[in-house]
Formats: sequence, C-alpha cells, structure tokens
Amino acid sequence: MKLVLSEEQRELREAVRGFLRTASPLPKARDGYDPKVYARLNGELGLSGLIVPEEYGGAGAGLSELAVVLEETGAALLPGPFLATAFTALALTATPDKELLTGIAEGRVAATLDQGELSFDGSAASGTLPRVLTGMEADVLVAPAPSGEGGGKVLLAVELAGPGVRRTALEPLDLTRGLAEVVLESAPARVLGPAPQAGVGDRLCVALAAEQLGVMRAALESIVAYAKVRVAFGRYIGSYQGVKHKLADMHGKLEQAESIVRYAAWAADESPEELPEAAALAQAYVGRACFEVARDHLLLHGGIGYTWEHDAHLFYKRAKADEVLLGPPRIHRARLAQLLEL
Amino acid sequence: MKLVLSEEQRELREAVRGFLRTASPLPKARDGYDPKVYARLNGELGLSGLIVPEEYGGAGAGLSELAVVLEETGAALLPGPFLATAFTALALTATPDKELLTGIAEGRVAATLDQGELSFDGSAASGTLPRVLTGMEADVLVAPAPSGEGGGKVLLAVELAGPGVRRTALEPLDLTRGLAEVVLESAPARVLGPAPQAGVGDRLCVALAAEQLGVMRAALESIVAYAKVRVAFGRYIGSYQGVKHKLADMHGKLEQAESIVRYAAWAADESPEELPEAAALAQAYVGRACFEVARDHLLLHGGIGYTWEHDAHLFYKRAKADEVLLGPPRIHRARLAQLLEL
Amino acid sequence: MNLADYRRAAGAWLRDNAPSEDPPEADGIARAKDFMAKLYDAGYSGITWPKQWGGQGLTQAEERAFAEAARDHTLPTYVFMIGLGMTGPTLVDRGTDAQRERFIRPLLRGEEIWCQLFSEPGAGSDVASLQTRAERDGDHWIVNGQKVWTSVAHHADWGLLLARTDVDVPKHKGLTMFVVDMHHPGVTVRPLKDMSGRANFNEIFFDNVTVPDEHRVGEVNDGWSVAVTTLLHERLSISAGVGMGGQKDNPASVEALRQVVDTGDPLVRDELVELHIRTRALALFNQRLAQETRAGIFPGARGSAAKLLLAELTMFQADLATRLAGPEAMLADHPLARAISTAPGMALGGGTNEIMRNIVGDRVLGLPPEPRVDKTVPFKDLKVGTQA
Amino acid sequence: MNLADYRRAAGAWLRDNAPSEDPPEADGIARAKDFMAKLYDAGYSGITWPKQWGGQGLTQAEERAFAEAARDHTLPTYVFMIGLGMTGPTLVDRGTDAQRERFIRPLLRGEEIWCQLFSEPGAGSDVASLQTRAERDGDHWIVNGQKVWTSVAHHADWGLLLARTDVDVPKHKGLTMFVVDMHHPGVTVRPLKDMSGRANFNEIFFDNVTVPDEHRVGEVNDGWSVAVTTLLHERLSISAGVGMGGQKDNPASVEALRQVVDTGDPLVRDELVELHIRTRALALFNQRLAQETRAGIFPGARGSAAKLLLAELTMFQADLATRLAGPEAMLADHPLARAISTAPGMALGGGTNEIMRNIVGDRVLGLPPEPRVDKTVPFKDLKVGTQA
Repeated sequence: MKLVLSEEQRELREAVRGFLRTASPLPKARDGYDPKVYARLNGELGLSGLIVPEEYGGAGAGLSELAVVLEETGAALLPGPFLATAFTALALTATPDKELLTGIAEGRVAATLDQGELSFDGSAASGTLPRVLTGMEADVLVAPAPSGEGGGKVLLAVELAGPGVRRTALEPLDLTRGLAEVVLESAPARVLGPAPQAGVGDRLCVALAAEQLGVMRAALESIVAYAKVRVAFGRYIGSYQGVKHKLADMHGKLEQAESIVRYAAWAADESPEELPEAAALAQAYVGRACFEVARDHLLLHGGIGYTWEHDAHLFYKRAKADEVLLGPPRIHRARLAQLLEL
Repeated sequence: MKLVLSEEQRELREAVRGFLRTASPLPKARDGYDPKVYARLNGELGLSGLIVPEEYGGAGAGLSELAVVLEETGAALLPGPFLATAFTALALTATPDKELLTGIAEGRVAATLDQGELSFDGSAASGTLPRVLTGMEADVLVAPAPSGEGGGKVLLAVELAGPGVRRTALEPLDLTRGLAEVVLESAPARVLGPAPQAGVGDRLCVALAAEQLGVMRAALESIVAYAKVRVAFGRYIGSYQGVKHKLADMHGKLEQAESIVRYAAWAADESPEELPEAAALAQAYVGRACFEVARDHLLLHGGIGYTWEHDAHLFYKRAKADEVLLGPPRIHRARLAQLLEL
Repeated sequence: MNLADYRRAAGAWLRDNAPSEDPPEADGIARAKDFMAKLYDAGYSGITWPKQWGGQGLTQAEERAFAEAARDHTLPTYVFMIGLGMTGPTLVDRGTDAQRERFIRPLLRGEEIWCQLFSEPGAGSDVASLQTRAERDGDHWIVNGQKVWTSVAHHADWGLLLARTDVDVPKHKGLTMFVVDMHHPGVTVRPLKDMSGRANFNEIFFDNVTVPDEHRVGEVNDGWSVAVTTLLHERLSISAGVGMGGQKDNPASVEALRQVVDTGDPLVRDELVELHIRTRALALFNQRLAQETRAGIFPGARGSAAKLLLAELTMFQADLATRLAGPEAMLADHPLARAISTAPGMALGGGTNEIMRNIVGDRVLGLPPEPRVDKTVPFKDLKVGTQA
Repeated sequence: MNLADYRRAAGAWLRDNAPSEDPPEADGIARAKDFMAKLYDAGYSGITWPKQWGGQGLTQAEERAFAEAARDHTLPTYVFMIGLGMTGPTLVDRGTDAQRERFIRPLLRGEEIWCQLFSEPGAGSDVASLQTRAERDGDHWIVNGQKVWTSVAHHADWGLLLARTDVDVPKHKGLTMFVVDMHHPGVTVRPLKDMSGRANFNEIFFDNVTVPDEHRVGEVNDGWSVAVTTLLHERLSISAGVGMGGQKDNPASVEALRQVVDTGDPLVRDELVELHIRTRALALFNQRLAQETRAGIFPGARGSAAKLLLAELTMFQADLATRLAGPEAMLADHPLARAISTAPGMALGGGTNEIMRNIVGDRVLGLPPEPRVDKTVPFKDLKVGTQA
C-alpha cells in the first residue's frame, strides 16, 4: 500500500499548483470557465492526456497521479470541463475509443459523461439529461443506451455542437462549475463499445474524492490564515480555543481524508480487488468531511463569510454539490454494507 | 400543554431534594441500597404512594409529579428499588391490585417489574429472568405469563422471599443500582389480572427519562462547579473556551431534555393520544443526551474523573445503564418512525 | 376593558384591516406605511410605550394579547422592526425629551423608517472595536467611516449610529451614540449581497456627514452604555422571535421532506426521525421559555442557548435535506439548494455560535470570564480588525 | 548483517524465546525480568542506544526490523516500558556519565524497573504547576509531596522525579529533576483504582525522602527542560503505539460486533458501516504516518491529531457497541461494559483531548497561542490546583 506521494508525484503537484495559482486564482474562478486556461492546462501541462494510455497519445499515468491533479484543481475551484473530461477518460479505460481518447489526450476534445440512459436507433440518440456536468462547455457527451441485444448496454458518443442537440445552461448551486440540460432529438451518435460493467463507478468515486480533498484542504487553509490575522476583543481569533479546537478537528478530518484518497487511488492502480470498498469508503468519508470542513470554515469567518463577495461560499457550495454529484451519499454507505457482507 | 412546574410541584422538588441531600449524599450512594433511607422516603415524604390512586391509600398524583421526584432520585443516584417500584405501580394503573398497591402506597412493599415471560400452571410460576432491576432489594416480582386462554397474557405477582425463588446478585455496570438473576421453580404466584395492552411501556419511558434528566442535570452541575475551582496554566479551566463551549452545549441539551420530560409527563397525565410519540421522543432524545452529558462531564474532569474514588464514573455508568434499560435505544427511534407513519 | 375583550377586539380589527397577502415588492414600502398608520391610529402600535411620547401606556399583557391575535396574520411590518425593536426603545430609555418628542410618534406611525449603525467590517462580534470617527466641530459632529450588516438601510430615514469620539482611552470608553439623517449628503448606502445572492443588508459609507449635537444620545464617550441598552432590546426581540417562524414553510422540514424522499428506505426514515427529534426538542424548549415568560420567569441569557440551537438545527436540516435529495440539490433554484445557501445566516446574524456559547457559559452557567486584553489599552494602541 | 538477515535472525530468536502465553500474575515480574535478561544478552534490548552505556549502537532501521518481527508475539515487557521509553532516554540525553554508567545497563537488562514521577493531583495537564518540594540540605535534597497517575510504581526500583526547588521564580523556572530510590523509607506507594475498578496506577507520597545531589539530572532549576526531553520521548512512544494494537481484541470492533448484533436490521448495519468508516479512516492515517516516518518525514505534532482521533474513536465505538447490545451491557463483566468503563482512559492518559487540540492548533496549524497568565508570576503567588 502506498500512502505517501513519490518524488514525481510531488513535482506534478507543484507544477499544477504553481500554474493554477497564477492562471486561475479564486477571483477568476467566479467568472466561470475560461477556455484559454483549460487549453494551457492541457497544452503546457498535458493534463487532459495524463491518464490516457500511451497508445492513444496520453501519458498513461494512473489514478494516483490524476488524484494529485484533481486535488489541485479542486483546491483552486477550477471551473470548466476538466473533471467531466477525466470522468469520461476513466470510463473509456474500459471501453477504449481511439478517436475520443486521442482528442482528449491532445486537449482538442472536452467531454462529459452522464449516467442517464438514452434511446438509440442505430445511428441517432434521443433523450433528456436534466443535469449534465459542464454540459455547455463539453464538446462530446458520453452516455449509455440499450444495445438492443440481450439487454446489454452500449456507450454512445454525441457531438454536442451537432444537429439534434438542444442545450440549456442551468443556474448551478456551485457557481464555479456549470450544469446544463441536454435534450437530444435524433442526434447523430456513435457506438463506442459495450458499456463497462463495473469498476468505472468506483474510479469516479475516487477521482471525485481527490477533488474533495483539495476543496477541504483549501478551505481549511483559508480559515487558518484568517484566524491568524483577524482580531476580536484584542486577540487573534485563532488564539481562542473555541476557534482553535474546531480547526484542530478539521485538521484531523483532512489527515484522514488524505490517507483515504491515497489508499483508494493506490487500490485503483495496483489492487483492483480492494477498489470497490476503498472507493465507497472514499465517497462515504471524504464527501462528508469535505462539506463539514467547508461549512465550518465558512461559519468561522463570521459575518464576512456570509457575503457574496467573500470566497467562503464558493467552497461551501462546491463541497455540497460534490457531495451529491454521484448520487445521494447514502448509496456509498449502502454499498459499504454490501461489500462488508454485513 | 404544561411545561413549567406548578407551585406545588416546585415544593415537592424542594422537599425531595432537601431530604436526599442529607439522607443520601453521593458518598453514601456508592455503598448501595439503604433500607432505612428508603423507608424514610416513603414514610416522611410518602413517595412510594405518590402515584398510587387514593382508593388504595396513595396520593393519586400524576406522572408529572412522579417525574419531579425521579429527577431528584436520579440526580442523587439514589440506590434501591424506588424506580422499580414506580415502574410496577405504573403497570398496576392498568391492572389494579388492591393488595399490592396498598402495600406499595404504605411503603411496606418494594416491587420490581420485569418484561421477561414466565410459565404459569395456575398457581405457581417458573422461569429465568436474567437481569431483574433491584431484584435483591424488591419484595415482589411482577411479570407477565401466558394466560392459557386465547393467547392473552396475565400479570403475575411472586413473593421474592418465598419458596421456589433463587436470586443471585449480579455485578452491575452501574454501582448504584442492583441487578439480580431470578430463577423461579414452581414459585407460588398470584394472578393480578390481564397484562396491560398499551400505554404502560410509554409511561416507563417517561419515568426513566425523568430520572435521566436528573442524572444529566447533576452531572452538568458537578462539572460546572469543578470548572469554577480547578486551575490549569494559571486560569480556572471554565474560562477556557475549550471547556466553556462544551459546557454551553451541554446546557442546551439539558434545557431541551427538561422541556421534553415536562411535555411527555403532561401528555401521560392529560393528553393520552400524544403519549406514544412523546414517550418515544423522551427516550430517543433524553437517553442519548444524558449519556453524552455524563460522558463529557467525566472527560472534562481530566485524570481525576477516571479514578474510582471520584463520583464522575457513577453518573457515567448510570447514564449508560439507563440508556439501555428499556432495550437497545434504536427501538425508540423505530417506534417514532412508525408513529410518524414515515 | 379586560384582557380577553382586548384580544377579541384586536382580533376583530386585524381581520378587517390586515392585508390578505404580501404586497408586490414595488409598492411594498408605501403600503407598509399606510398599514402602520392605521395600526397606530387604532391604538395597536407602541402598546407598552409611554403615552406621553405617543404610545398606549399599557402592559406586557396587552402586548402579548395583540401578538397572539396577530399570529394568524402576516403583517407588513418588517421595515419597521429595527425602529420598533431596537432604536425606538433606546430613545425612550436614553434619549432627551426633545428627541423623544421629535422621533417616537413618527416611528410608531410608520412615517419614518429606522436602521441601526453599529457593526463595521473590522468590528462584528466585537462591536466596541469600531473605527468610524465622529469629531466635534462647534455644535456639530463630523462623521467619517463605514458600517455594515445594516438591514433596511436603503429605506431608512434615520439611523442610530455608534461612533468613536476618543481614541486615547480604552475602546469601550471613547464611543458616543448619535441619531444620523440617512438622507444627508455624504451618506452612501450600498446593498450588500449575501451568499445566497440576495441583497438583504447594506454597507453604509459616511463621508463628512454632519450631525447636530442635539442628535447625540447620552453623554459624550458614554455611547457604550447606550449601545448596551440597544443590544439588550435587540436580544430580547431576537429571542422572542426564535422558533416563532416554525417549520411551516421550511422545505427542509420533516413534513416537506416526507413528500419528496424515499421513505421506503429505513435509513431515510431514520434520518427523518433524527430531524423530528431535534426539531421537537427545540420547539418544546422554545415553548417552555414562552410559558416561563408568561409566568414571570425571565429567560435572560437562556434565550442565547435557544438561538444557538436554532442556528445548529437550521444548518443540520438543510445539510441533511440536501443529502437526501441528492443531485437535484445541485441546481440553485431547488428549494433545498436555497435552504443550504441561507442556512449559515442563522448562525451569523445576531451573534456567532461562538459568541452564543460564551454568553451561555458566562451568564447562564456563571463560568469565569476569558482574560481580557482589550479593556485597558488606549484604543489607538489596540489591535483591531484584520491585521498581521 | 543486512536488514533482511537481521529481521530473520530476530524472528528466529523470538520464535525460540518469546513466551507462548501470558504468565500468571503472581510470578509475572520475575519471569518478565528473566525474559529481559535473555533479550538483552541476545542483543535486542536497547538496539539504538549508545554502545558505551550498554546499548547496541544500531539504527532505527534495525529497531524497526525487530519491532516488525516482534509483532507476532506478546512480549512481557510492560513493566519496563517507562524505563525504556521515557526515563532511560532522558538519562542518555541529559544524565551525567556516572548516572548513565550506574543506571542504563540494569535498565536495559531488566534488573531494575523505573517509573516516572511528574503529575500531581493539582498538576495534570499543567505539569509545571506541581508542588512537590525538594529542599537542599548539604549534598542531599529532602523531598516532600505527592505524585499521582504513576504506572508500575508498585514494582519500581527507581523513579524520575520532577520537584520544585524554588517558589520565588515563575513556575517553569523553579523545577529540578532527580532520580529517587523507590525503596527509600518515606516513599509510600498506594495503588489507585481507575473507574473500571482495576488498579492500573498509583499515588506516591514522599515524606522527608533523601536524594543525594549526584542523583540530580541536569542543573538546579533547569528541571523543566529535562522534563520536556522526557515528555518528548513519551509522546514519541505513545504516537508510535497509536493504532498499533489495532482492533483485533476489541470487543467493540466491527468484526466482533457483527457476530453478536442483528445485522438483519438496516439501521444496525449502517451503524457498523459508520464504525467501519471511522476505524479505517484512522487506521489509514496511522499507516500513512508510519510510511512517512519510514520515508524520513517526521510526524511531529501530527501524532497528537492521531492520538486525539484514537481517543474519540475509542469512546465512539464503546458507546455505539453498548447501544447496539442493549440491556446485556448493564452487567459489569460483559465485554462491552468493560469497554465503556475503560474508554475514557484513552482520552485522559497522555494528555486530554483539549490539550491535544491545543497542540494540533499551535504546532501543526501554527495558530496564535492563548495569552498566558502563568509564565511570569512567581510560583508562590500563582493560582494552582483546585481553589475558589
């Protein structure tokens, strides 16, 4: 089991962190998706191809490396289709498609994966997907449809800028990441292959937990920094045990969350039989911990944290949106009960 | 709805509190049951007859008054069969028995109620009851048995000092209240009447919650007093927010617990249709809150609270024993779900 | 007239005169003012306030009777709440006769709207560390500075302003209270959006705003004691309101949630049970406080425990409800997304949870105070606001 | 010998020599001493300690290799833990050569048992406020006072004693460290029962106990700096042990509970899931700390976060387990009743949860310290212990 970052992983982290610090500081995250930043992320840092196999032009790295990156994009609340594209690439590890993977690896294609089932007539897809992650920003939608043979399912790819597609931007709780309603009416669609049976959902859980780890780390750093400069009654508020002890508890959650994310990413890469439990654990623990830390970081800011101008609510809302992104959190607990054979 | 004590109820509280302060201080509670204190409680204060109807020589008071008394016996961790006798008297409100009620009202008879089912041949009872509350101290056991007719049940009374009864004192977690294994082998038994169908269990829930309210109040008072005299790093520990804020949260639990106990006792006396939900609420909230307060009161005492000599563990163990006395706490939550028709 | 008759009469008047629905936002203020005038003329505004200044000179008993009758209606009195609950009572207690004469009656009749100007960006929980200056200039004062978290300021005619008049003494000793004309040049009101995107309060900037000395409330440098009066009235009106709203319109209540979640799942049922338990526990505590108040037992700082519990419950239930709802709650206009976006407000308005715990610890449990480092230092040497 | 060989050899030696089961209490000490002597003679006691004083002079790597081999055995080394983990390392760091010569080898060979004498009834978390006095009398010191929470003192030959030697200076500046002979007349050891009824520690009374000045460790009035060394070693040995025991013999573990509770009830299953989540979260954190340590990243105060989490988990799981068990847990000899009776010990030994949170806040997060009122006052004027 590997719970400590390697030298290379630490370098990757520093590179992404350094890039985002200047390219996408928080005030910019409020303005939403910036295609130029996304292009540089993929161009200069090659991140969209990170987990794409080398045969498709990617770096062939594992979920452990992707987790390092997602922690940083999470901490920066980076808007745009990075997570959705990573989700799609994870789905395509089980259903590899040269055209799409190559496009993702080269940074040409932003994709989004949705679990909502489409209908498919052999060449065109129809259906309504009510909340597609970064649906306005993505170029390609990947979603399942019945294969028509023996009750199986296939994965379809649909060009979102193509005919038969109607997209409506929705107002998301989380200002820093878009959602769209996507209505397909006989939109040309391409079969990528059979829909993956298992494992992809687990990988999404781990990837999301890595982002959540970044969100909670940045939220904790923000309130710790504030507690060192904000004065009330003649003392820094961080010197009051009422604040200090809460922050210490938040730190304990962060330490445990990081340990779980490292473990689950390692399991995805190296120990597939441990992955299902590790993935459910990651969502069950990290999802909750992330919201709790983001909540307390906001509350401890006092009145200023309640204002629109302050960044605290951006973390709080991202944490809440992430907590429910893959379904009501109880499904991860139910999965754990099942995997533990309780 | 009546949530505030009446003048008479406040006087009753002061009388019981004053009596117990001198007759049964905490160092004495460690030594276990003192029949002389129990006799005075029933004699001078007439408490065993408090809820016995007037026609059987009691005061005919309600559960609201009993709750006031149980809060005080709980706060004093009074050892002995007071609670068990009160439980029995509550059961007998549905199955009145002149002999037993008169004996209880006069303070001659200490009784205990058990839910374990006995076998009964028409004149003698047999069976093993593994954990009878104050089974060594009680004179009479009341427990259900099949009536033999149509699947109904009857309530039996068994003289515990009589033939066919073997009692073994058990070592209880809660030092201040005894438990006994009671084995009946053809012990002479008397039918009191049909076992009550409903409502008795709810009344036991409310009575126990009143005791728990007293336990948590006394535990909170104890740690608040300590926080005002104990010094660490040159300051009273109660001046540290780490301690102060915990105590404030404990106070909030106490306020809510008291409100629920008053409400549930009022419902038992005045609004029977509200009783089931109020009783389940009382155990679900007050049982948990009592243990949490007792736990934190012990932990906040620091090392001294971990010693045998200190009283903190007496409250902690009583709180835990009370929490499970009427069954695993989840049964009260399950009952609430059912009553709310969720 | 006995109390029952009083209540009946109030009920009858309200049935005839209370508006049947919320007026449209646009002419809300005009209609609210009309209603207040009618209310005043009927003798139901300022029920316990002194007759001499325009009140009815009656007792808490009549006020309570009217409040009970009013519970069946939604009265458009929101913009008058600061005046009626805080600044008006302060003037009654601490103002000059001239001030009372000038301000109380228009306030009670709804002719003039008030706001309260205490908090600043660097002085929230710790109001006494505020930095807005008032400097004497003959029989006037010149005010410069910034206030924040000011409700209804964009409608206000007058504001009760706490300002620093001496920086060479400890922070509590150099403050003075004023009534400031909100229409005066140099007063800028900027709406401040809260995290849910709504503009529920304002920032106010003072740029050389002149205040006549006759609008000073209390002695020079004795403003803190006046502010304590105001804050006491604020706390009373908050604690009276705590739990009042109830769960009726709350999309995260057990009643609302049971309509939309899968109660066939035992775990979901148990979550609703937990919410029911906490909701009932706090509701019963609030009812007990109300019954005690009616019985003459003043809740005092115990109201802060109720406020703390309400803040925690509000957060707990919005959080729980969004988890039950799942991905639907990711859309901003979902009722539960709105609930989670406004939930922190209950903790951050009227004193943070930490301040509430201090109050309960100090005043209810009588615990020893935190050692204070800010009570003896001259203000100019004191650390305040946000600094390294 | 390379590390793998070292580990193999240690494993082989332990298979041949480690006792197969716990010895009966009565001759436990004698057999423990026999085992330590064998362990020492085989070169496995004091692996990293200097050769000069009787250690093996090897590195952390060998010590870790031995610890891994030892994980399969239960070694009877409990009574030597204070000596090996705290007082011995303190003497190595801060003792005189004569003290090291006299004490280290017998300690490593298990001939002499040590205890640590810091805490007092009035000085627990705040050790530096202790009141036990040592007064100079020529080339001796006379000790009077009382210590508490002393593990293994009833078996101890020597104790490391922190005593006050000057009351006219601030509390940290008037302390001196000594080695005291536990067999000296005037030393009374009284077993102290913990709340579970077991005598796991002792109170020690000193009544005119003489200590030669050559048994002083460090300079006069410099005892606090020596104590900091000891406490550092204590914290290291605690944080190394944190999570080590694991959940194997814990009656409140998920594995134990699933055998005895009704997992057909979805709510019970979900409780076990919650316990699993918390247990795994902490276990993985401990494993990460261990991996970091191996990689040369010293955990430092982060170990206090792990200790805090372990204390909370221990209480959470005993509490949860007794709730699941129901009325059976009312009997003292039920495994879960024992679990709930000992659960607070994890929070109260080695620093309360509040102290741990202070450490994490101050040293891990770098938060500003609490203002200190006890650092400059002469000890005789300082409030300590329990007083009104």
